Amino acid sequence: MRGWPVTTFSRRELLITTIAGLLDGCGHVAVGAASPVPAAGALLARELGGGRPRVSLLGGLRDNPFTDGSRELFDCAAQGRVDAFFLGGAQIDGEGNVNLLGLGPYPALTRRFAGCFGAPFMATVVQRLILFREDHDPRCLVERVDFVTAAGGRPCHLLTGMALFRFDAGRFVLESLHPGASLDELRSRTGFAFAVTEPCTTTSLPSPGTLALLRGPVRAALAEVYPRAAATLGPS
Amino acid sequence: MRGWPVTTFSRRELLITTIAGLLDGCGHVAVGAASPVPAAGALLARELGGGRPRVSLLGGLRDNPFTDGSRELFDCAAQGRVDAFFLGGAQIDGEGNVNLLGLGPYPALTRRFAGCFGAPFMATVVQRLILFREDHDPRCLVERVDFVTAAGGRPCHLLTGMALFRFDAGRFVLESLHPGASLDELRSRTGFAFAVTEPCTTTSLPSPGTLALLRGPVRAALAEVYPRAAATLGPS
Amino acid sequence: MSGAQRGTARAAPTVAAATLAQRIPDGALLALAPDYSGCALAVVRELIRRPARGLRLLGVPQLGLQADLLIGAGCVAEVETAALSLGEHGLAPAFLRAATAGTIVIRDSTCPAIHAGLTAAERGVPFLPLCGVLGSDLVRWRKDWRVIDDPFPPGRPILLVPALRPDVALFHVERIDAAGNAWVGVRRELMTMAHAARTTLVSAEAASAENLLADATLAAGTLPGLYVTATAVVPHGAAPTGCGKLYPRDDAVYARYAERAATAGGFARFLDAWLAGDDVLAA
Amino acid sequence: MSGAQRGTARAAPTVAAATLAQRIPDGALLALAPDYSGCALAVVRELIRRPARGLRLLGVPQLGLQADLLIGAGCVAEVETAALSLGEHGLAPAFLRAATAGTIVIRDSTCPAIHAGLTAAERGVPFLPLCGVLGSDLVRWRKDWRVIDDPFPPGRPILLVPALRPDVALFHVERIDAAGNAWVGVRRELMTMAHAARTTLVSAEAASAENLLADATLAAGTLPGLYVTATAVVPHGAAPTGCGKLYPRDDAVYARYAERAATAGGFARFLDAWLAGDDVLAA
Repeated sequence: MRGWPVTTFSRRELLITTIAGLLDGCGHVAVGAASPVPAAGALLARELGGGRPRVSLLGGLRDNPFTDGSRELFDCAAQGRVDAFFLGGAQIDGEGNVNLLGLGPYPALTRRFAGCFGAPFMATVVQRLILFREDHDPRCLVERVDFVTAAGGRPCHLLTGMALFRFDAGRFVLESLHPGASLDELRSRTGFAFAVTEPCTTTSLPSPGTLALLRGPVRAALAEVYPRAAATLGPS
Repeated sequence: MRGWPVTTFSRRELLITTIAGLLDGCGHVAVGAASPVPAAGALLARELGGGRPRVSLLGGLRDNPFTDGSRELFDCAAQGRVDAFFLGGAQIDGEGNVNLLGLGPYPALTRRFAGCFGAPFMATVVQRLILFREDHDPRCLVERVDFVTAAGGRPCHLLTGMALFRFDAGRFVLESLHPGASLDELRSRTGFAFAVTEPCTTTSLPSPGTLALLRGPVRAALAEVYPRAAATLGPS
Repeated sequence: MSGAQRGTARAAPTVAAATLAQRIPDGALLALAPDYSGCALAVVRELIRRPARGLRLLGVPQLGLQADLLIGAGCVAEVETAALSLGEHGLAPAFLRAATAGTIVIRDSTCPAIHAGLTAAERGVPFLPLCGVLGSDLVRWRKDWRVIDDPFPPGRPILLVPALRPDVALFHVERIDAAGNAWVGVRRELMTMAHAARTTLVSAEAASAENLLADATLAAGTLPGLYVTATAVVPHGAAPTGCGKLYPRDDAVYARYAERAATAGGFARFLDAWLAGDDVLAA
Repeated sequence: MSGAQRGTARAAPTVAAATLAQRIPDGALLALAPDYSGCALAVVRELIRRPARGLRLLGVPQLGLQADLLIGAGCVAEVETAALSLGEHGLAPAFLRAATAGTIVIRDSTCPAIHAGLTAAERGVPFLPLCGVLGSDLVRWRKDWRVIDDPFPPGRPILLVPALRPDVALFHVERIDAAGNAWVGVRRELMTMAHAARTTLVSAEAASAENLLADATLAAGTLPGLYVTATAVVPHGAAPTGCGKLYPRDDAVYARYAERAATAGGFARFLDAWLAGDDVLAA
C-alpha cells in the first residue's frame, strides 16, 4: 500500500474524495446499506474533520449507533439530526426526482426492482441529499422518471462517474467535470437538460494527504462493513 | 396466621374478596401505584383462577412486566390488553365522573391534589373500570364533580367500604350492601342518587378457602410491593 | 455439527416449528422481519409444507428470502412492504415472477410509513401522521393513506397513514423463557410488531432457565410474555438467514437460491430440496 | 460510606454537576423524570445555587421532589405534568403554595398525552393522535390540544396533542461511557425524552471503560451518544431519589422534607441545609 504513487488514483477514489468534500461542515452523516462509495466518502470526511462528522453506517456493527429499532434512523432524520444522506436510483430526472421502484407505467411495471425503501421519506427530511450513481448512464439520467419514489425539487447534489451537479432553482447545474470527460460527451450521455456556467471547471483531485488517509484509516474502517470494496481502493 | 378463625374477617378482606369477584374472567389486570387493596384483590383473583388473570402491579418489580418505558401501560391498555383497571378519586359523582385534580372551580382551585395521572385515558380505554374508595364519604361521593378528570358514562363498578354499585344506563345501581350497613345509612352518606333493586342483597362473604388464600399466598405476594398493607391482612 | 447431531436436532425443531405454523390461519395478515433480523425460517418452512394459502405479508419494514419462498410456493395473496429483495444477492425472483403474472397484490410502501402504521396500532389510534414523503407517487397510489392540512398552525399538508394491525407477528430470537418473554435486543421493531399484532409467535434458539425480566440488563431488551401467544425452541431456526451473533447468514445458500430460483422450475427444485432437509441444499 | 469518603466524593461531583447545570439556560423548557426513575438531583441543586430563573418544567410524565425543590426555590415559571407529588410522602408543598399564590403557570396534562407529545417530537411530526381522554375537562381547558373528526372511517372524534420538544432533557443514569452513550435500561421514557429534546444532559454514577454499544446486551438498554450533549460522572447524583439497584430512595429525607416544607420558612431552612451539603439533612 505504501508503494502506491500518490499522484495516481482510481475514479472511485476521486468519487470518494468528492463525496467527502460535499460533506464538509456536516455533524452527522448516515449511509444506507449497500453503499460502499458513499460510506468511504463519509469515513474520509470524518478523517479529514478529525472525528467529525459522526458517521452512521446502516448494516455496520461498529458504526451503527441505533438502539431503538429500524425506525430510529427515520426518526433521527425527522428530528433534524441527519445532515446528509445518499440515494441512488434506477432513474434520476432533471427535476431531481428519484425512481427506485421500477420501469414502465405503475402499477403494471415492465420491470420491478426491490422497492422504495425509506427514500420517499429521507429525500424530504435530510438537510443535504446527495444523489450518487457510479456509472453515468443516459438510460438512468432521464428527462422524467417513470415513478416518483422520492420527490425532487429540493437543493441537492448529483454525483456520477462523469461529473458533479448541484440542483438549484429547479434544475441541475454542472458544478464540475471529472478529468477525462468532455462537456459534449456529458451532454450526450445525460437524458435531461442541465445548466452550465462557463468556463467549465474540473473536479478537484485528491491531494496526496487525502489519498494517504483514504488508503490508510478509511480503507481499514470500510473493510469492516465492505471488505470487497475496501480491497479495490488504490490506483486503478 | 394459621390460628385465625376463618369465619372472622376484616372489612378490608371483604373488599379484597369483592374485588377478586369483579375480576372474574379477566385475562390481564393492571393496578396503579399506591393501591394496596386493588392489588390484593387482583392477586387473589389470580390465586382463585389458578394463575389467571395476569396481574401487573405498577411500581412492583416482580409483577411489573413492562420494558418499553412508562408509556407501555397506556399503549397496552389502548391495544385492549388490559381488561381491568382501578381508579380512586377525590370526588366521584352520580354520572360516574372521577375527579383527581382538585376542589373548587378550575383553574383557581380551592384545593389542589397531585394531578390527573393517567386516569383520563385509562378510564376511557379499559374494558372493566373499577372505582374504589375504602371510605364511604359523602364529601367524596357527590352529585357533580368539580373537575372531570376522567369522564363517566361507561359501565363500571364502584366499590366503597359500605357498598358495591354498578354503573349502568346512566346511573349507579346498588348491587349489594356490606354486612352491618343499612340502606338508609348508605343513602345519607351518598351525595348522589342511585337506584335500588329490592330486596337489597348483602355482599358475599369470603369463604374459608378464599380467606386462606388471602392470608397465605396473596399476603406473601402483596408484601413484596406493599409490606405495610400486607401486614394488616387478617381478622380485624 | 456432525451429520448425526444435525439429524437429531432437526426432527424436534420441525415439530416445534409446526406447532407455531398451525397457529397462522390461511389469509392472515402476517408481519415478518427483514432478512437481517430474526426470521423464523423453520416456521416458514412448515407453512409451506402445510401449505398455507392466501397469506398477506407485511414487511417490517422490508422482506427477503422468507417472503420470496412463501410467494414462490403459492402461499401469498398480498404483500405490503417497503422493499423485497435478496439484498447483496440481488432481486427476489419469485416475487418478481408473481408481480409480472399478477398473481399477488402488491401494496408498495416506505419504511417509515410501515413503522408509523404499526405504532398507530401499538398505541390504539386509527392513524399516525408522518413527516415528509409528500410528492412521492406512493401518496397518489396508496388510496388508504390521507393527506390533510395540519390542524395546528401553520397548517401545512401532512400525510396520515392508517394503523397496521397484523393478525400474526412471527419472528425468531436467540432466547425465550418459560414465561414467554423473548429477548430481542436492539431489534425493537420486533417488539413493535408484537405490540401491534393480535397474535405473536416466537421461535428461539434456546430457552433460558432464568426469567429474562428478572435481570435488569436483559429486561431492557426483552419483549414481555404478555404479548407472546406461543413460543417454540427451534435451534438453527433462522437459517439460512442469520441469528444475532450465534450464526451468520449462509451466503452460499442465498447464492444458490438466487441462481436456481431465476426460473420457476429451478425454484420448484430448490423448494423440494429445502422442504426435504437442509443437507440437500448443499448438493 | 465514611464521613471522609463522603466529603471527598462530594466536592468533585458538585463541580461536575455544575458543568451540566450551566448548560440549562434560564427560561428553558426542561424535561425531567419522575422520582422513581433517574432524577439528576445533584444537577438540580446546582441550578438552585445559580439560581436558575423562569424554567418551564415538563414532567415525563409526572414530577416529584426535584420539581418541588425548584419551584420552592423560585426557579420555575411554568409546569406541565400529569401529576406532581411526593408519592407516599404526600402532596408537594412548594408546588401547592406556588399554585395558590399564582406564581407559576400550571399546564395540567395526563401521562399518555405527554408521552404522545414527546413521541411527536421524536418523529418530527407536529402532533400525535391519542385515543380516549375525550370527556375529560382537560380537553376543554387545554387550548393547545385539538379534537378533529378522524379522517379515516368511521370518522369518530379524536384528540390530537401537539409535539413537545424540550429545550433540555436532564436525567441521571447508572452508567455512561466516553462516547456519551448512557445506559437507561427499561426506562425508555428517558430515551424518548432525549430523542425529543434539543439538548440532553446526563449525569451518571460511573463511567464504563467499555463502549456500551459494543456489547449487544447492554446496547439494548443504551441511549446512543448521538443524542447526548454532555455527560458528567456524579456519584450518588440521584440522591435522595433512588438509582436503579444501586441505592434506594432515602425515605428519611423525603419524610423530613414533607414535614419541613409544609411551611415556607421550613422549606427555606431545608433548602439552605440541602445546598450546604447532604450531612445537614440528617440534623
